[in-house]
Amino acid sequence: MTDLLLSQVKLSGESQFGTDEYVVNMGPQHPATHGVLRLIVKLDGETVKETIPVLGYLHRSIEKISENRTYPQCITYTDRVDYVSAMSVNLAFALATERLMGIEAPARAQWLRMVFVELQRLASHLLWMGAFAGDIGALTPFLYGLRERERILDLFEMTCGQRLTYNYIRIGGVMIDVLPEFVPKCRAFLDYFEPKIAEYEGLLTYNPIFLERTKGVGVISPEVGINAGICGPSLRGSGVSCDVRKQQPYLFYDQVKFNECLETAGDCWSRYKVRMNEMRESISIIRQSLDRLEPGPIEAKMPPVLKAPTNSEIYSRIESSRGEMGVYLVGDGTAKPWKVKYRCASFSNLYLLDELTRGWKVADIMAVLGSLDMIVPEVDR
Amino acid sequence: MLTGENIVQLVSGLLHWAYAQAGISSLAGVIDPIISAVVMFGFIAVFVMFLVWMERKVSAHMQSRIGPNRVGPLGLLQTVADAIKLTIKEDVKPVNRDKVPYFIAPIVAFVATFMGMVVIPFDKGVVVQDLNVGILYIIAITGFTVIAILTAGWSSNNKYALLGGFRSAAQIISYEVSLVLSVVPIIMITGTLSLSGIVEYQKQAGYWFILPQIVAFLIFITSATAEANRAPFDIPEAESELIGGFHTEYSGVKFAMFFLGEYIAVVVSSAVAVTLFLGGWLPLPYLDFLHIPGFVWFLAKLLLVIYLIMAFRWTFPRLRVDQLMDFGWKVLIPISIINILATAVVWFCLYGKGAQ
Amino acid sequence: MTNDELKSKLEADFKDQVQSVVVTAQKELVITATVAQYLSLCKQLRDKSGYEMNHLSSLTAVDYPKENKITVVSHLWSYKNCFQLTVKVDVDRGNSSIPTLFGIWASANWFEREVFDLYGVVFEGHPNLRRIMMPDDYQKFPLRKDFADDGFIVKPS
Amino acid sequence: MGIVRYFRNILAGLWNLLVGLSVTTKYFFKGTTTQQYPEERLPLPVRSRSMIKLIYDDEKDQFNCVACLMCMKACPNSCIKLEGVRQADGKRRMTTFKLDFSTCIFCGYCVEACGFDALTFVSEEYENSVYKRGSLLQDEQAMKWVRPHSPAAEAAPIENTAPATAGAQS
Repeated sequence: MTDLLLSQVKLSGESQFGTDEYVVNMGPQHPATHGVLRLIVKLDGETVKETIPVLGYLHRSIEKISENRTYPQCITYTDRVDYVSAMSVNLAFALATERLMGIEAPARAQWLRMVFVELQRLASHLLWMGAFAGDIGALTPFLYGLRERERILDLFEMTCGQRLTYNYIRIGGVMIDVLPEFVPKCRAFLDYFEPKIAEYEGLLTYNPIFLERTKGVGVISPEVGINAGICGPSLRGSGVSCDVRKQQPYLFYDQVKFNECLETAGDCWSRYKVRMNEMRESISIIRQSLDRLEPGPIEAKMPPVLKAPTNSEIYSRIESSRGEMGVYLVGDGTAKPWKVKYRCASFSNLYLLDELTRGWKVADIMAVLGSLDMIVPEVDR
Repeated sequence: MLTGENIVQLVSGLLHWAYAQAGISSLAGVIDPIISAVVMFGFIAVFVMFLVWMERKVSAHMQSRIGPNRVGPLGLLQTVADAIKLTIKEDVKPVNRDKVPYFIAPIVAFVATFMGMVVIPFDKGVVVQDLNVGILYIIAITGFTVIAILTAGWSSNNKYALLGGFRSAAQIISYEVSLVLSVVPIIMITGTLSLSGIVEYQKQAGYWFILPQIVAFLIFITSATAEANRAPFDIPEAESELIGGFHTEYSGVKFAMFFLGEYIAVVVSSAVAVTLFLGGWLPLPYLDFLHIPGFVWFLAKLLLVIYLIMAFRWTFPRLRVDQLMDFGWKVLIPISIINILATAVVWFCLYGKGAQ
Repeated sequence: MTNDELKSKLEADFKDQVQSVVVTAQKELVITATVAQYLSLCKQLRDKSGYEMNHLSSLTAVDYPKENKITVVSHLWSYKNCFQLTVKVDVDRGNSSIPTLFGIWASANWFEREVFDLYGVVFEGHPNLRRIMMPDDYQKFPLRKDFADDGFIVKPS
Repeated sequence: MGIVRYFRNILAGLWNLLVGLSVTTKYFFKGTTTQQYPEERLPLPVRSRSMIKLIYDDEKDQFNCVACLMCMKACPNSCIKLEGVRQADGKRRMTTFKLDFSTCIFCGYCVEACGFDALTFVSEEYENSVYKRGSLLQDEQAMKWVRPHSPAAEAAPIENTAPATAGAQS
């Protein structure tokens, strides 16, 4: 990296008044990078010539640590892979381990998982909406998003005792059954929350400034998007049907009715709209799941020590809030995984940042970065 | 009856009596402006502190928060505490700064905007200097801010600050045009450049200019927001892109001066908007029997306009720099030119040669 | 299409281009190939009708120090046909080198950089093979099993 | 037509700006949702994983812990250190118990693994900030907690219903 920066210092040899690239080092501490992402941005005036993401500032070697932990202990680390959507990562790891060991979680646990993962999707999208609007310059939606998110976190805290890193979805079931008052409270929240989405949309969706900033900015064409591994809502904004919940149903997603939200333009506004619509779909999924919630056990019968079969491996995917979340596990017959790999949506989505911002203005970096819904711990792991 | 004019006469009478007692009556021409400047400075300092508090309260309540509420009743003294903190804070300076411009820039930013206050009529006769070219003066003086901001951005030796300075230069110069053009119809109608004269015209005409000139009012508010570097036109200091823009490297008192300057710019442009479009110190129609002093009306209208500008800031996203230029040159300026033509045609049809 | 049908289809279509096609106990379809077969196999998997594995879901590696090999594992997914394939290639631990998939799936760029960073597998033809997570001047490959952890990793008692 | 569209766009833009302003104005006149923390304290849910405590049986005048080391094995961060001795009556008793809260992530595995009702979460005590890092290393005296005898508090914060696999692994 130093070479790269040094090369900018040299003056152009042809003319005494040669122009240099204007290299701005955004991050690791920068208000718009949502954490410790560093971007080296080469500018020509206001126009971006190149954006080089420098990763690794939040690399905590979760995959290496997980190799030294038992399978249940790994779940505590999955919370930290994507702390904004910890339930999803819990679920991804739990499902992968269950498939690796041939464990089947009981129905109540599955429905509960669906309720919590979709609630988590709401919470994550709310935070994303606020951060995205903040990147673009509207500061108020952030507070509105957090206000509603607090209520979701209250529901989580009531059930599992934590607000951010839940460790709730476990191998073979869930940690603890919900309280009797959970279901009515959750329904009350959904009734309260549903009209709020229209309010956010009133603030943003057709605001002329918001439209100017997002329409036609950062267009991902379907072919490029698929080829570059973009996934989740970011790819659905380009009109590619890629929802793992539909394509490779896990839990009971094949038993609930919901639409896969698609937009066709592939720009920041489409990605925004997809996520706003997904919130409505999530509400519908939670309602259906609550309807189907019946008493029963919440965890499968399991041996006291979980051991994976020798030379077993599994690649299991779920649709987390940010997109496709894959967990690759290799078992070696012991209680600890031989290899853990988290395939994170943020990591693959961030890859296209350079291409999307090239030739655009500085402010568009923030719009594109925000619309890709990137979480730095998930990028770096 | 309590009016602003009476108070001014009383105070100036007292002063001149005091001069006579002290035997310095011949120096009245020198001391009077100094005293009015000091009074104006004191007023503006207190008012801006109130505005900062108000902005925090307004934004807080818009966002379902409470806002400052610890220092003083309702947190009113919070800004005083912040001002003290900024004053006694260490002044962190970049090593490779350009020393003289770096030092001068905040002073220019503050003084330039503050000088605009000189011609604002708070009430009939309550004005520091009632220039007969008041509008011209204000537009000329507020144009100085761009020099301050560009100097600050350049001398800070910081890439974000430089970008912010450039953006500011482009922005303020573009929006100056539409600002002036939106004022032109008023000048055409009234035939005067004096702010007091314009208010007097509205008094005689019996209507405020916001009614026939709503388009000009909207353009003026928009351009004034942009002139003051306020969101949604705050691209020179866009914190999600440029950290702090031109004042990234400023701290302590120097930062406070930029901050103060920004708020004074808001006050000045809102005051001009009130004077031009909302009838200045004139009472609301049918409410003049209340005998509320004119400066109270003026301040009430001023706060209303400032609230509007604050509501803009906390509701709208920020424009991109090229879109800002597009908006200025392709929307505001054409419309204000059309507005000028339309005003000219309509007034010619109504009054023949012109209002005079 | 069930995995077994797919397996026989794969075996028919890629007879001498793969080493083995296995359906694992976890009901996953795993193709094992050699380094020489790897690139053309992946290209055909992407382009051949009936497969169209247009999504490289993940690319990683697994270290097997006892067998002195590192297995590069790619997980492919077809958005069109909705099935998953795993492609495994063994490379030598000491002198690991494997062609890059960047020309087939652009998403392989960062995945391969990560594998290079953490395992030291060299991807030939990669446009920008630098470390991605660790500092540029870092010498070790942390996810290898023989990584001396310098006491950074607390092992549970 | 271009001119008509030009003006229509401007008017539509103005209208949508007003829609946005109406939302913020509505909340401007609505109440706030903030809690003033040090003065207003919300009761935490009973299941809240706020602080780990060692249950002390004041009738028997001893800790419930028998030093079976299950919590130590369950802990993913190995932040629990404890020792025990076999007493004269043949039963094991805990002698020292140390929990390093600077590495504890409050996952709850230790509480779930405990089969002797010796560890518990309490929801009342959640202000865990300290001035010195050293004071995060708590011993059995700092973590001593006597269960209140009121029936309302009998419900344990987290019942021991979690997967049994949480502990019992090495």
